[in-house]
Amino acid sequence: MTKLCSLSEAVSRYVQDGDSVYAAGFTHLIPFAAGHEIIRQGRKDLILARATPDLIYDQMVAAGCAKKVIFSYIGNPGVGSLRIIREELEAGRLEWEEYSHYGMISRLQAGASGLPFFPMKSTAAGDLERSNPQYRRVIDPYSGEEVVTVPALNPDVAIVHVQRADAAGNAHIWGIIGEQKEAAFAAKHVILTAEEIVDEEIIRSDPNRTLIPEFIVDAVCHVPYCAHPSYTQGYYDRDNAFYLDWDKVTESREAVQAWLDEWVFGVKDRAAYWEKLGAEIHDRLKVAPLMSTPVNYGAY
Amino acid sequence: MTKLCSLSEAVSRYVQDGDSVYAAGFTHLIPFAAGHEIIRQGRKDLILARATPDLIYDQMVAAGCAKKVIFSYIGNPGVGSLRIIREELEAGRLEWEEYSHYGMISRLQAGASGLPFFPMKSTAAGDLERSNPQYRRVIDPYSGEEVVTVPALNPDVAIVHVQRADAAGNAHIWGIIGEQKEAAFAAKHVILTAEEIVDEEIIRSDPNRTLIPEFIVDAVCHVPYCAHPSYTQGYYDRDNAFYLDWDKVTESREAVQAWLDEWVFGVKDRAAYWEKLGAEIHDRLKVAPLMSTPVNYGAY
Amino acid sequence: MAFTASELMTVNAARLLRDGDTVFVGVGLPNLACNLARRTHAPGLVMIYEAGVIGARPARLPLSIGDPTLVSGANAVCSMYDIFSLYLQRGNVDVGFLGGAQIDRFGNINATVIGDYEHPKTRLPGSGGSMEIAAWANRCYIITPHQKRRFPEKVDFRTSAGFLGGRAERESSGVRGGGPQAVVTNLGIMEPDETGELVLTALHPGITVDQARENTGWALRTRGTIRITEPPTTEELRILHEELDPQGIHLK
Amino acid sequence: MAFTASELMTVNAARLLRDGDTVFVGVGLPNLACNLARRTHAPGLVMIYEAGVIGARPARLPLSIGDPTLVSGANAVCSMYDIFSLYLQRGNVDVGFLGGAQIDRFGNINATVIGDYEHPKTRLPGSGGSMEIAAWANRCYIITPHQKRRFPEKVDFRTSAGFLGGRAERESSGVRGGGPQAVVTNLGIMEPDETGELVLTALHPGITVDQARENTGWALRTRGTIRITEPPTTEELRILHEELDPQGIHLK
Repeated sequence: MTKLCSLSEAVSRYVQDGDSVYAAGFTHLIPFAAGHEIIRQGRKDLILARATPDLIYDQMVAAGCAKKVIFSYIGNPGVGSLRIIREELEAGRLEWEEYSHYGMISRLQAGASGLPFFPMKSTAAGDLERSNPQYRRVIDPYSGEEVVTVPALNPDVAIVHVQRADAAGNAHIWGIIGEQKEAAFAAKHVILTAEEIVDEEIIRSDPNRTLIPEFIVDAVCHVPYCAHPSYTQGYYDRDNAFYLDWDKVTESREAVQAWLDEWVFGVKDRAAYWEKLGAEIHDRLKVAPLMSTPVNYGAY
Repeated sequence: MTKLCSLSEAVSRYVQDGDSVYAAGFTHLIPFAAGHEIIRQGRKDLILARATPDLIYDQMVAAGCAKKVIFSYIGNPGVGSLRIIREELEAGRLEWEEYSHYGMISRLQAGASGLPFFPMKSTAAGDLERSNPQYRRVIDPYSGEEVVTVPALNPDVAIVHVQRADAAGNAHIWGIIGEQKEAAFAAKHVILTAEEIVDEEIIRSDPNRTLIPEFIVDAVCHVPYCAHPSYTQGYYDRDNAFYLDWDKVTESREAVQAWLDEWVFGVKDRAAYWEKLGAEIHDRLKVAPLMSTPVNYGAY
Repeated sequence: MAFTASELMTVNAARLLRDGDTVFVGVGLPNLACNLARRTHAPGLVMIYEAGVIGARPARLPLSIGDPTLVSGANAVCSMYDIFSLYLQRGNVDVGFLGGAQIDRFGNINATVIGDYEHPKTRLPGSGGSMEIAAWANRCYIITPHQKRRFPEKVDFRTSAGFLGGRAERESSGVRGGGPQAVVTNLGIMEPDETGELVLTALHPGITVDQARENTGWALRTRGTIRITEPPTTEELRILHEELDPQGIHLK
Repeated sequence: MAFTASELMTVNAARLLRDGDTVFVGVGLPNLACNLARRTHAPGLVMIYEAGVIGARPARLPLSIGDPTLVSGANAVCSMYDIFSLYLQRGNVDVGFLGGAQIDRFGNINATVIGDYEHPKTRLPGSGGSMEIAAWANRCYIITPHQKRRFPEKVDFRTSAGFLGGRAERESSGVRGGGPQAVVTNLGIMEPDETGELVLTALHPGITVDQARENTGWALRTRGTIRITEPPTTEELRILHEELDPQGIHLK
């Protein structure tokens, strides 16, 4: 059954004010186009969860979409700070809940598994555990020692960008796979964006590559270049210059607003955004092919 | 660094009397050749753990290698009973420890993760939990409800058969992947057997396909047809006639001993065993190719 | 027109499936039933196998739960840990099929031992995945021949939860699934009543209530008017014999 | 011959790695140090990135921890859950590199806030993976410039465990890793003594003990004879500048 629709429809249908949202992807496949669409549709009071908020949540916070962030690392990867989120946190204008990467990912893993919590070995550091009451402890019933726990995270909606999917939502992902699968299984609704919509025979030719199966997916959106300025392995490179530029843009709120006006509100969708980036950037982000060696599944 | 050696050397070096052994593979990639080599080398008092003991453990128990089995389903898949293990259990000559599939796999997952236990939701069935004191309970610190726990399983040695590996032990697996990765990470030592030893460039052309990385592997053995009478996806079919035959062979202990004499002690290694099976069986188990569609990683 | 026990059970099990159901499939009759449903009224059925295969499209009759034909052409393959946690425990499975050596009055299943657990008279294969399927699938169906020894008042060992000591006990246990919804036998269909007790609700053509009672280990009650099942249609039989089990491996 | 701070730190960090080590690598100087070690005395170094990349063979200088060049040609890629559980928590990581805004006398690290947690003066990025790396890697190394504000007596927030209040406290906590083994700065190297306190054990050529003391927030003690580090060799500098960071992005 096809679930193809525009990203605008998908956001309109599955992202409501006040929802908890997990836009997945650890540095790779970050669904920027979906974040921009959420900004364009003016969503408010969202709870934005991501291990690494990255620029996507900095932009959404700047646009006033969020009341809270849940994270484990709020940096601009390879550059420095996320100035907007940092300023909002320092000013007490944004709620937050903080974990380590492993704590954050364990929350998703519990949510995806249908478990109420996940255990982790103690790290002895202590201060974050004391600062966040969601960190708790249980006694290992075998050794009698304490393990640390985090509660399941079950976002209202997960947004997952993938390289290729069929119209029903079976999705192939490769390269860094971060927490894509866990976020999709943990969430109540899943919006899938894909660089390519392919025939189901392509997907079925390599079922071990399918990390997300159709029946947990609500909407499938064909959104080439969705991940810019992050990247899609094999499709285009990370736009590092953009990450450096954002650091400058966010030195002033006026510049941020101007940027949003031009690049989010000023374009109707990702295709227009990509077009607007222009040939020079397109060229700079191109990557030469490097193909995997196929495997034989056998015609049983 | 190459870890290539013969299966005979690998078993001699890494499987000792009294060891706990996990020969991995859920119906697929079962390392029969390694089981036979363990029989040939006369190992005793092994603790044999597997979700589904399958014929491999029935044969090892028949040969007197085991003092205990740990399992979640002791059937001959698609056929019926595993007569040898069943008789030994009924006669009280074999120790055992029993779980459900999920309990068994959760034990491995805990062992692989370095955690002392893993939680599962209650299934309410109760009797197995009461019969096996390794099942315990902890209170979910969020809801106050009980969850069931099983302790980590960390076998002394895991034996994992794969389609292709490089000489250092980086391994590609596809088709049913069962608990191969978890068994390898949980174990203290890992013996890898492979249908093909390939150049590392083949492995590196598709890193997402690598379920087992070299640095947890102790020995890499080139053993084509290692999995017969189970199968290797894309390489040969399951020998269903063998599974049906074993049911008949095991009607008498004399027939079992004769089988072991002929097919285990009577051949020096898997190459000789495969040769002895003969052209008719080779032909029957052949499979036509069905290749995966390659993916583009990009030459970054 | 007479039907074999396996034909009757398979066709009636297939009819219990709904289009769009996600089914945890076993080999044998449940596999035939699912493939029959997919070829008739439920083209959108998603078939999941405990070996970790999702959306299988087997080109031949799978002979074991891990048959390679299930993998080639499937939508997805995942690890056993994932299939039990992300799919089953998470609540992504609508229907599970179960069998067992004994099924009792409240639909509890024994697949572990006949006799005492420590010193069994007969050692059976054990739970495999059935403990979790019985607990966490939204609906469970049991397919089994109707014999007195298979339907005792109380199972020797409770491998998988039906309604435990009654529906209220299952509900208070907090397990997510709805428990057994029907037991399809060669004589008819039993369904749980409001207390969770299995009562006779349908008979296959030509079978009597007494025959069902004689083959049940507890005082089998009936509910309302006993429905007579529709006989297998020519088309259903054709699909079973020509497309699904041409060698007659499961349909004897 | 004078060396820049980043050259000194990178070369001295590289020399702490042993052939065959499995290293959890960060971007920036640790990445340069690992690649330098692999091209000199430690060809068997296995580089793991928290993004889930194992045995990376980057063709260019990775600009972020998730750079696609880390993936193409790597030995394996796995999920974040797997990298933290199967690799780090399981004890498969020999070496972790750490940094932070503050490192205290017992090697505890603050990467979370300056000031009060609820009302921070400066909000820093937070733990990321460093809480687990500091706890579970067999050996940890810290690379950071030597400045008084970076080396307070006690960190404002203990993001990652060094020796806590002293070596005995870390040992009794039961965490598996050995804790910080060395802090490499632009002035020299500090190592923990038997109590877990960081003491000065080496100075780079031309640096004095007093310079190190002036730039440390506690009364920095020395241990035995202070070793003078070997200056970066021509070959080390050549590899760094020609092969690893030709554009001078990290080596300023």
